[in-house]
Amino acid sequence: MDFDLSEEQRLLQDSVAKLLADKYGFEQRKAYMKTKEGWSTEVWSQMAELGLLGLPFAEDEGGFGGGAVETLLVAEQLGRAIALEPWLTTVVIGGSFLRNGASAELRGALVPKIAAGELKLAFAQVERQSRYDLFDVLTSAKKDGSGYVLNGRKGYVVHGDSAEKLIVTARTAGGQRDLKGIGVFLVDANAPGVQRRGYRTVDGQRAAEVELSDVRAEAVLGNPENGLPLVDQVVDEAIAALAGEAVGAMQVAHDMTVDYMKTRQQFGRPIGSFQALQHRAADMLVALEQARSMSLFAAMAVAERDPAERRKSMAAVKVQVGRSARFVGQQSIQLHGGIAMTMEYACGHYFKRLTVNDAMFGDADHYVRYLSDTGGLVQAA
Amino acid sequence: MDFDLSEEQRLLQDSVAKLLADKYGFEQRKAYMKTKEGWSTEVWSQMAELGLLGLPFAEDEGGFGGGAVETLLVAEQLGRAIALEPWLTTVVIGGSFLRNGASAELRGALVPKIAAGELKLAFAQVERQSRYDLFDVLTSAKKDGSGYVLNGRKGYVVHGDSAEKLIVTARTAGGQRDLKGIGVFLVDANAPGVQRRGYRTVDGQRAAEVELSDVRAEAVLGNPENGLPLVDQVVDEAIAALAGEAVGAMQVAHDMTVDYMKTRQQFGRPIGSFQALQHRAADMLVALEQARSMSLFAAMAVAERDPAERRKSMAAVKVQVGRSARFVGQQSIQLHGGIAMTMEYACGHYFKRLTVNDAMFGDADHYVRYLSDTGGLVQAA
Amino acid sequence: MDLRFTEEEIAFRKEVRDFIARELPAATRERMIAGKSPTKEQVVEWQRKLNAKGWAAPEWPKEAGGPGWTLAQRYIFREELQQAPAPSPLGFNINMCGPVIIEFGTEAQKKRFLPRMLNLDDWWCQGFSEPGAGSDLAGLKTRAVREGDHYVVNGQKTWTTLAQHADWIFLLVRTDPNAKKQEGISFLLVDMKTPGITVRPIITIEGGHEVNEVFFDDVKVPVENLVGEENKGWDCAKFLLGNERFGQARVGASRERIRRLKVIAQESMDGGRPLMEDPDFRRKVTEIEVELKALEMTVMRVIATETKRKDKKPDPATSVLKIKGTEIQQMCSELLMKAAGPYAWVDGDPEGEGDGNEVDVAPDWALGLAGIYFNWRKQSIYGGSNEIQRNIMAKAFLGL
Amino acid sequence: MDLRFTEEEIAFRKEVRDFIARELPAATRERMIAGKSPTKEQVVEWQRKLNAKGWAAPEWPKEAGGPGWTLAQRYIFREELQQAPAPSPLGFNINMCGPVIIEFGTEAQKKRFLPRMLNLDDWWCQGFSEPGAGSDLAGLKTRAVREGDHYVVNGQKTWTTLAQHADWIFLLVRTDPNAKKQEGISFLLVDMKTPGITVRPIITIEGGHEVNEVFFDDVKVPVENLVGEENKGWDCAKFLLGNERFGQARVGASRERIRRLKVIAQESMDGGRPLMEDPDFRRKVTEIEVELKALEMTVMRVIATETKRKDKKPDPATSVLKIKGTEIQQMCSELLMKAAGPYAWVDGDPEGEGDGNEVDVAPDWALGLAGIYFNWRKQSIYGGSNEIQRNIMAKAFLGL
Repeated sequence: MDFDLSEEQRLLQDSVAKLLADKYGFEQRKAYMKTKEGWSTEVWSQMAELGLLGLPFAEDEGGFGGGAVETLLVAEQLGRAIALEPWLTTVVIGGSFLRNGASAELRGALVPKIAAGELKLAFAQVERQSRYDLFDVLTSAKKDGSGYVLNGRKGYVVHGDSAEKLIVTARTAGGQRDLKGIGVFLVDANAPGVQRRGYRTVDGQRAAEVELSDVRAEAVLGNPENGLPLVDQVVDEAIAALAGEAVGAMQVAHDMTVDYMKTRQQFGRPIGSFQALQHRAADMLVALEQARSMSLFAAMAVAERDPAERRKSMAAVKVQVGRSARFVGQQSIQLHGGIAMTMEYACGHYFKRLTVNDAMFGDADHYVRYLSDTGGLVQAA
Repeated sequence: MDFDLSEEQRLLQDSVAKLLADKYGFEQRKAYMKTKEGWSTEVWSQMAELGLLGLPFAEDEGGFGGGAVETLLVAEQLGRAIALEPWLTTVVIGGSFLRNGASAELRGALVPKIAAGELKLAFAQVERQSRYDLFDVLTSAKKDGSGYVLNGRKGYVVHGDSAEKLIVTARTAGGQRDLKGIGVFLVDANAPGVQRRGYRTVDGQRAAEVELSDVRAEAVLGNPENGLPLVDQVVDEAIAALAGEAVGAMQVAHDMTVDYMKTRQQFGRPIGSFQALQHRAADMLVALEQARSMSLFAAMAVAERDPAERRKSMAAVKVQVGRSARFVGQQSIQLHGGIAMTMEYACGHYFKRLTVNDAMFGDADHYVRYLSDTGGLVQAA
Repeated sequence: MDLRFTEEEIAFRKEVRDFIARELPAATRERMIAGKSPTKEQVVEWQRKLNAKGWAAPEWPKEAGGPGWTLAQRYIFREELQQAPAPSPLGFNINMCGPVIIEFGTEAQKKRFLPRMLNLDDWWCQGFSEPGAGSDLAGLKTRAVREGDHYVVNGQKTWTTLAQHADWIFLLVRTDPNAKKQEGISFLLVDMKTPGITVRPIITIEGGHEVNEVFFDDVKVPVENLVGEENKGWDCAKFLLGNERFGQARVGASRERIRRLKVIAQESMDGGRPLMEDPDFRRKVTEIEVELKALEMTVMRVIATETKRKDKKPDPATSVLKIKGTEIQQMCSELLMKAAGPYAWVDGDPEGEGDGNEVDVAPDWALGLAGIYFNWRKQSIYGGSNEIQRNIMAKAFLGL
Repeated sequence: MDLRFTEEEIAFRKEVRDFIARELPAATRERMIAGKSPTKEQVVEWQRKLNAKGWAAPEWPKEAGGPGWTLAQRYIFREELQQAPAPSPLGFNINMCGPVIIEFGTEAQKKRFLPRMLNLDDWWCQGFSEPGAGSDLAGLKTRAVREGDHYVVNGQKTWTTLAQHADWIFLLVRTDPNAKKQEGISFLLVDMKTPGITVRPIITIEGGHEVNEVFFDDVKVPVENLVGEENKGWDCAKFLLGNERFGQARVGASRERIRRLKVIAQESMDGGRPLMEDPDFRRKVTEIEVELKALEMTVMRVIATETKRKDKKPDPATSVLKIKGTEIQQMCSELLMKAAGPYAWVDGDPEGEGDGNEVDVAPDWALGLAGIYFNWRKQSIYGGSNEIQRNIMAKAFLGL
């Protein structure tokens, strides 16, 4: 057991922290939200310079060879800033699809662009009926010559409006909820037949509704007849990153709350002197520390070789982090009182981000059910 | 709407309260527990004198014509004393079976004895596999001439060791979990083939495991081919009484806790001056008041004519009262600290009784499921 | 003892329900079903219909323009409005300022203000909270200095709900800076058009504009607009806050939300079937329904007790209603958001004017549900935070 | 950063597990699986087996008779014992009094007491709590007055666990009644056979005899049995309490309970099928499993931090472990009771000697489960109540 960061890891952590300290004050973030992209192209360029965009790719392919721990470190810092850039979609999700599902040739073509900040990816997976089931896919992919033609509609495509390429799940065979027959396709976001309606989400991010009408895919990622294991793998990596992000956001929400409790006066004394509120803050800390433990577990478990075990572990991560995020988020508002209900105060933005973070790729309730149905973590004896 | 008690109701309440104040101190109760019966035959006689044993029967049959409100009032007082006598089994459950399922002739024979304290009844319903499903019955009743012969095994027959007669559910037709084909039978507890093993339960009451080997029933209660509606009705009346009992017990546990908080000194001040503990006591009060409201609702809803609506209402009662009892019980121990963990201190006995009260005829979780499966209380619109 | 409504009460409920069905504009109802606040125009329109019917102020005495209802009738009326859903009579007018004027005001004040309140000719707002005085209301600092036949008011109020619509504001101000905290406070009525008043919107976390800061810069208020005695305004404030007897339970509103929830959970798919068929989701809904049923009974008990009380002291049971009522409403809002899944996260325009953001990117029923969840976190904060309610219970009920 | 165990640690776990499988008496294991405490004889027998192997005191330094393990090894060892389940080394000897003597005792004390502690030749018990001093431990009143080469002790201790088995007791006594609260306290070792000591059982709510009152009436204690300096006993107490670093998490014990729960929920029927197939029951179990996994990781983090710490101060993270560890254990005990249904309510004899009450009236696996639930409510009370832990966190961690 070793929880120490290597010298390189510490450098990475510090460099991200410094970038965000300089560029991601609350007012700066508000300004980024108001731009067309909804995030900062300048910060994005600097993330490229720091190597954050090539992080998970092999060094000989133009990346930095980072693993799950490096991803966790960066995600936690981005969570602290509730940063808006398409890092999760492009680098974590897109990166995992490319590493695990793309040909060396395709990676050779795309990775240098991603690392340089010139290519952004988005994952078009959710459908109106699918909720959190990755295998619930109605969008169709029909073989046409050597390629595939896609038809269907995807929702909540995070950063789908600014991405140059979309990674789309579509059905090559089987019925709506069959596990087999799902393919993953790379699509040019500006290809004929792609219609995107961008919108802002409640946590200040951007997303798009995407309609696909006879869209020709650029490439296939993984096995077009059985792409679900690839999707599962990618989503599990996303869950590990989301856990890191949530821990970063919870930490700031908690710090902010405790600081406020020390300064806010009511009845002639700081509200932090009231025991009932002290205990609430202590319970928030318990929740935060349990979530932090699970984010570390996530960084390890995501490398588990048995996919079924990996899925169960990541389900447990989702449950703990989601439960903690809900409690810390709600209570950070409650302990602040009215001030945290305002758009002008940062705390509410952390609460909103934590709410959405919990539910991305399935909320805690969803994964409790999944874990229950698959036998839980402890064997009967 | 009228929550006021009538003059008669107030007299009834006062007379029970006075009896229990005289006869049911904590030390007296301990002494009763140590007797062979496990409760006080003297108190039982005095309950008869006060008319509590004939309470729910028609006046012209030797009873006092009390209804659900009178039952609630008595049950609440008995709950305050965590009394051990077989009132629920004999008067509430037995009484309901006789009123709703017996011939006038049978009532004529039994009611005066019950009212005089000379006859005690117990309800043999639970089986090893049944848990809380009233219709899950393996015990068999075979037609033999004009009567029935019973075979099977019943568990957790409350006061089954001291009762002179048992009311037994048994299957006349159908499979283990069929809703039809259940009969209700009156059995002499000393009849040949009846074997009883009495034991103490964790809440200080008495119960018995009962084996029936070719036991001839004395009488049939209700329709032997379709007795489940009768059982449902009786159990719903029992649930209303249990709600009253729980409210009485919660009230005392809460009072005891608040009193202790005012006197117990730690760190040079009464523990009741610590805000975190004050808030816990306030939350206990919320739980208690919500349960009290539901006990009043129970007294009304039990008279509902539509059995399906009645069952749903009583399920809601079980859920609220059970949840409140758990919280109030656990927290009354926690706020006391170690002292309430001892057998010599009354609080723990209230906690234990509240725990069992929740689970009798099904715990809160059981009824959440029942209510969910039957569409809940509010119609979609 | 009988918890049931009487025949007369049941008939009254039907009368109210029929009236709402007949008179409530469909657009108002639909907007409220979607979880949005009615527009100012919709509120005014509805209040005037109620006023025409004589139902504008359920709790007012007959001589002041009220309908002369029993507590049970008032409860039935409010519950029917909430579950329709229809706008309630404007609280600032009918439940806050009006009763204070009826209790403490001069005849001239009554004549001048009450009829216009009933008809919503004047929209009132409440100037109590200040940046430094939240849970500790009596810590307020806004000053009013008497100069001749005017007070001159300087200071700042905050969390002023719908001040942007308001014609008048009722204010707590400090008139004696040397008196102890709760003394030296006065209750003033101020025309919002008076020079020196500035209203600045506060945008809440979901993006809505419901509350405001209100600044007072040498605002001149005629002495005749003082309610009650100078320096005795805390009596008015206590009366006003204590007047909130069972309104915060909002049983009808929660019942309406649960109905809505069941509709949405039927539309929304989960695991290949309607969400409403998921046992865990159903369990959560059932648990709220049970709590709500118990709360409804608790309200009835409070009404029954209140009916017999002669004093005007606030009933400590209102703390139970506040805590449970808001917990239930918050749980409803959370389940509604969860039911909508990823489509709840579209950042709609809470004012509902439409900024094009939400066009055709989500099912209609999903829009705005996350925003309502965020917004409703306020419920356990305002009106005396739920922590303050627990303090009150510990002290007033339990003697701790 | 790597959370995984090393190859050596995995090999060590196997060695421990094999040893337990080989050496643990079946009767001891079965008794513990049923949720009962092992008998005194079983504890002694097992402690001696551990001692023979050199594993009697996982945390002691080698020179005092410990095995010289890393923190990770100690954790693995304890976890394996808990989930076997096997008795842990007797805490009073090994984790409480032993370390105090090692840290503060004289050479003579070490030589005299430590080997007998390791082999459980002496069973120790703890004399800290008093009727008036619970959470406020320093409020203790038991007096010790020096007379020549003896102290004379008068007073009362309570909650003295297993004093009925004990040969020795370690005591906090007040030696200077005029000093401030935490000063003037001394740490004494007292032979339980000394005249003037009376042990009176306290029966806990489930009927068990685990704790006692211990009365001291002019009990003479040789001065050589003072540990550390006179009036400096609070240092020993703080050291002892702070020594509890991750034991209260009891991850292995909870894992064993969950395993047991799954077995029972497979045997116990609900709705015509095994309870384990009920979604709501499974959900509850899953939620505990997740909390337990997170707690296990938190323990690992504490171990990793501790390994590098040089000071002996208690780690405030232990409060997290206490709170979560006890919550999880209490939830396990509650679900076990619920799983057994009505058959959990047979009032068994918790000492397991059998009073005939429980013969053939319930399935074996159901017996005693309500009693354990009741008894385990103590977990959030003792060892510094969970409320005290929150106070510690608010102050030590958060600076509130």
